[in-house]
Amino acid sequence: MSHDLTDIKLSNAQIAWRAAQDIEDGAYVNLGIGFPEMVAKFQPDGREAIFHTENGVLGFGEAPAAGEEDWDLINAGKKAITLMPGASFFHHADSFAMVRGGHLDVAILGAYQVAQNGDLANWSTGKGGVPAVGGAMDLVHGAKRVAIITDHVTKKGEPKLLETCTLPLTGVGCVTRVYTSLCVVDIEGGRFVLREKLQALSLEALQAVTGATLHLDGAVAPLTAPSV
Amino acid sequence: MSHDLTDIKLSNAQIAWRAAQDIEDGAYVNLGIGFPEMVAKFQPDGREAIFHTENGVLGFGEAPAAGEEDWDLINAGKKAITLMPGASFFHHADSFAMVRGGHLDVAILGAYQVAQNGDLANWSTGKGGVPAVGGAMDLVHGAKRVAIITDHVTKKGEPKLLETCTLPLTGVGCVTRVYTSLCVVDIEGGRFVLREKLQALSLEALQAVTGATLHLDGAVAPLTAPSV
Amino acid sequence: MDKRMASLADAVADIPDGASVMIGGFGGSGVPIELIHALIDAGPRHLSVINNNAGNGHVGLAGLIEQGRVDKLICSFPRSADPRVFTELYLAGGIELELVPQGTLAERIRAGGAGIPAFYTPATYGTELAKGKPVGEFDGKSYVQERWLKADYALIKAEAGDPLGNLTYRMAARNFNPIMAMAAKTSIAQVSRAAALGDLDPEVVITPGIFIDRLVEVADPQQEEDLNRQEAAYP
Amino acid sequence: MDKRMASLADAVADIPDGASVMIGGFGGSGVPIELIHALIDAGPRHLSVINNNAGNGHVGLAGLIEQGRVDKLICSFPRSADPRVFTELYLAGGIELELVPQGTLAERIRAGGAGIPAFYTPATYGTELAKGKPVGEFDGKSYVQERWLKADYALIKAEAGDPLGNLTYRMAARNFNPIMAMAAKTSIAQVSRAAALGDLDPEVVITPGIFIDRLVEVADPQQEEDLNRQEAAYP
Repeated sequence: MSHDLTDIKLSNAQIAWRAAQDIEDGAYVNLGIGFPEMVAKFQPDGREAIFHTENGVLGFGEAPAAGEEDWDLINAGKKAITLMPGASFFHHADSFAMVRGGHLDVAILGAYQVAQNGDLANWSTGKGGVPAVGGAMDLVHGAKRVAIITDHVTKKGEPKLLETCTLPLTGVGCVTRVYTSLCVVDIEGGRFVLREKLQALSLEALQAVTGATLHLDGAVAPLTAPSV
Repeated sequence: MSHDLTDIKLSNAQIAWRAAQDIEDGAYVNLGIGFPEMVAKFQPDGREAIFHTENGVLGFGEAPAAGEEDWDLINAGKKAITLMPGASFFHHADSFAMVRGGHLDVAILGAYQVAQNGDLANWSTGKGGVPAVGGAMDLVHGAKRVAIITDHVTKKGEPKLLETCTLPLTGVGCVTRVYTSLCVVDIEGGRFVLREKLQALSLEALQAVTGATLHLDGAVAPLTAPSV
Repeated sequence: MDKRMASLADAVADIPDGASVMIGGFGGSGVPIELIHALIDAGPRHLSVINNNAGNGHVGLAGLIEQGRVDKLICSFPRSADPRVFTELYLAGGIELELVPQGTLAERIRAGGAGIPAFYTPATYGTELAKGKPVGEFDGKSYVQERWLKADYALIKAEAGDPLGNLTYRMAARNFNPIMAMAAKTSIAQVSRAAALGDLDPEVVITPGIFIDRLVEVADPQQEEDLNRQEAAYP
Repeated sequence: MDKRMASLADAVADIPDGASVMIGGFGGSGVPIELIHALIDAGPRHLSVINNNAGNGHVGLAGLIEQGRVDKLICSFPRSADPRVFTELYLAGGIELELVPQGTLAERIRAGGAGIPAFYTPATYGTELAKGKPVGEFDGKSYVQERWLKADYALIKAEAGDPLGNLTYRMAARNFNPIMAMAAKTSIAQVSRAAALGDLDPEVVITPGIFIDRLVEVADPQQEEDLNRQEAAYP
């Protein structure tokens, strides 16, 4: 990847901030473990999402202060959490009934690769080692919106937005929107439709680091995020 | 049915009493609505079964005194009940998970007809009117023992124990034991095996009011019940 | 977010003609009588109703049927002590009945809420209620394939509810209510006690608020058994 | 009836070689550490274990695996912060892994407990984890058929338990415990507090006693996270 893009691209925190702006007040949201958990920090003023974690908690809040952890109160990433008023506990089958049954408004996950038809690869690098899937294959089905947050390219500079995924799939045709370090694209009718891009970046430069055609459907808004 | 049998046959209460003698201490038991509910009254001293009702109560007790009914605390027959210590409430899907999942030790139901292969007909007379099935088709599957209590013949004197049921089936091959007003039979290998009969009744007289061959497998014990 | 509605009328106002409506309750326990009466007042017709029973007397579901609002009933036990309303209409060919064994009804509803489009159950195998349904054999035993059941609306009765829709129930009035709350696009609960946010212990919430869209307090709810003893009718 | 056992050793004494054992917990929450350690002491080999994870450090499930007692693991996420024990054994070909998505794992266990031999789920459709599984189309969408999961034994951690086996849980330590309790022939619970008969409110019982066969009090249970911070090992 060129030096230019590294300079201008959004940080992970900024990508998470951008994704957070699309979450409605009162939305039920599941954030994948790791990077996506950051989205919770950036809820706009006056909006309050209700966060779900696969291991049986609805309505959890921030991490407790160090030393205040209760290891019976953790999220799917095994990190200690706290409760918001109106929280509830339930067992794993009920928790995935929420997921699979279409009750979540948004699931936000990371990705190795996303294809233009909405296929997602985010669980296996296909390289051996110990395979682990967790809840990802369930989360990509059921939530009303499945959004991805990711750097636009891999650490080696290879495109993550592709015509077809080459890594083992997590789900078929499941992704509806992708927030990257360079742009926001929707997946519609088997195509990537560009909605926002960094202003400093030309469409040509963006297309050059994208593995499938970026389609236009009306104006492309500037992608901006504060320093967070 | 001959006058003789009417004189010697067990009453419904006595049939229920006999069925109750086979329920182990601590057994989880579902009693069908109507006549089978009577079985609960005749638990032998020192034994305590735990009663399940489809509408989401485990560990209920006798009916409350008249005027003490709480209509949020009823059994599957919509009769008011009370709670025993150690009771619990649960929703209908969990309730039938107990039934279908093989967690009940005994289900005791009434019958229109029972066939020698264990087929049961107890939900429809096939005559039109409003059909209603309730929980019977679930209860006949899953309980470790499905026992029937019934008069030996219909009100018209026709056999209820048959080679093949003629009425619409509730379940296929599901009954393991039948307690009638005249005898106790097990269903084994597609045959009725006679275990107990009223002493005043000859095997020939019993066979004459039974619609399938009664097989013998060792001694036939006397069927007795106190005046209850 | 606050899911509380100002009135029963507001809570059911948008239920249109032709809607499918799950109604909680078993016999008279857990029946949202006031929500059903508000639905009678609201006036939609050609409803498909999913309930374990067919109502009793002339109130609640029996009242709704008596008003000619229900085209189809999906239930396990439409026969009851005082079944005149449904029985007469059914025998006159005025209402369609889909008879479903109680455990299958519960599991189909739960499957609808849990995103399971089909499952296999031993119930009905070899009986006339299995006619036309796929059969599968697993580990040498035969089972019938059943489909999920969903609805446009669910009318739920609960004991306590907070503004997020977290619910508790009262004894055997729980029955079908929690699973119907999961299986409808819009789930509407009447609660006997409005709890403040944070008042319900997260350990004892039976229906997490994610399954509830609207709730309305009915502080002293009517019980079907009492209404029928009084020979009440609605409207 | 009294399901209380005199000791942890008594509670697991009959678990034989080759048994399938469900073990509750997610990460360290809700893991019945003391029951697992009693199982290590009891000595059975060639176990099939069903758990969401593969253990951490050298205690609990990781300890059981380290002792070479587990031939096969069915789980969703065997990778973790300190996965040496499982990882090394797996990469050396010393243990079989059946990888199941977490929601499918939960639903298969629930199906085992509920007598549902098979069901359809959207999860894994079109992925390599669906290989060899039947596919069904419902309402124009494709689903994968999954089978129930049962076990010979379940090891459960609960908060309070009465002599009939009625259980409550503590916060997110609930996780897989209630559904595993339903899906095993013999379900064994360790409870942090032994409640007297009648002490648990019937409204707040999460696992009705019908699903539990044995229980034993472990008043001050160890937590995996604490043990691993202390770099503990068992035995």
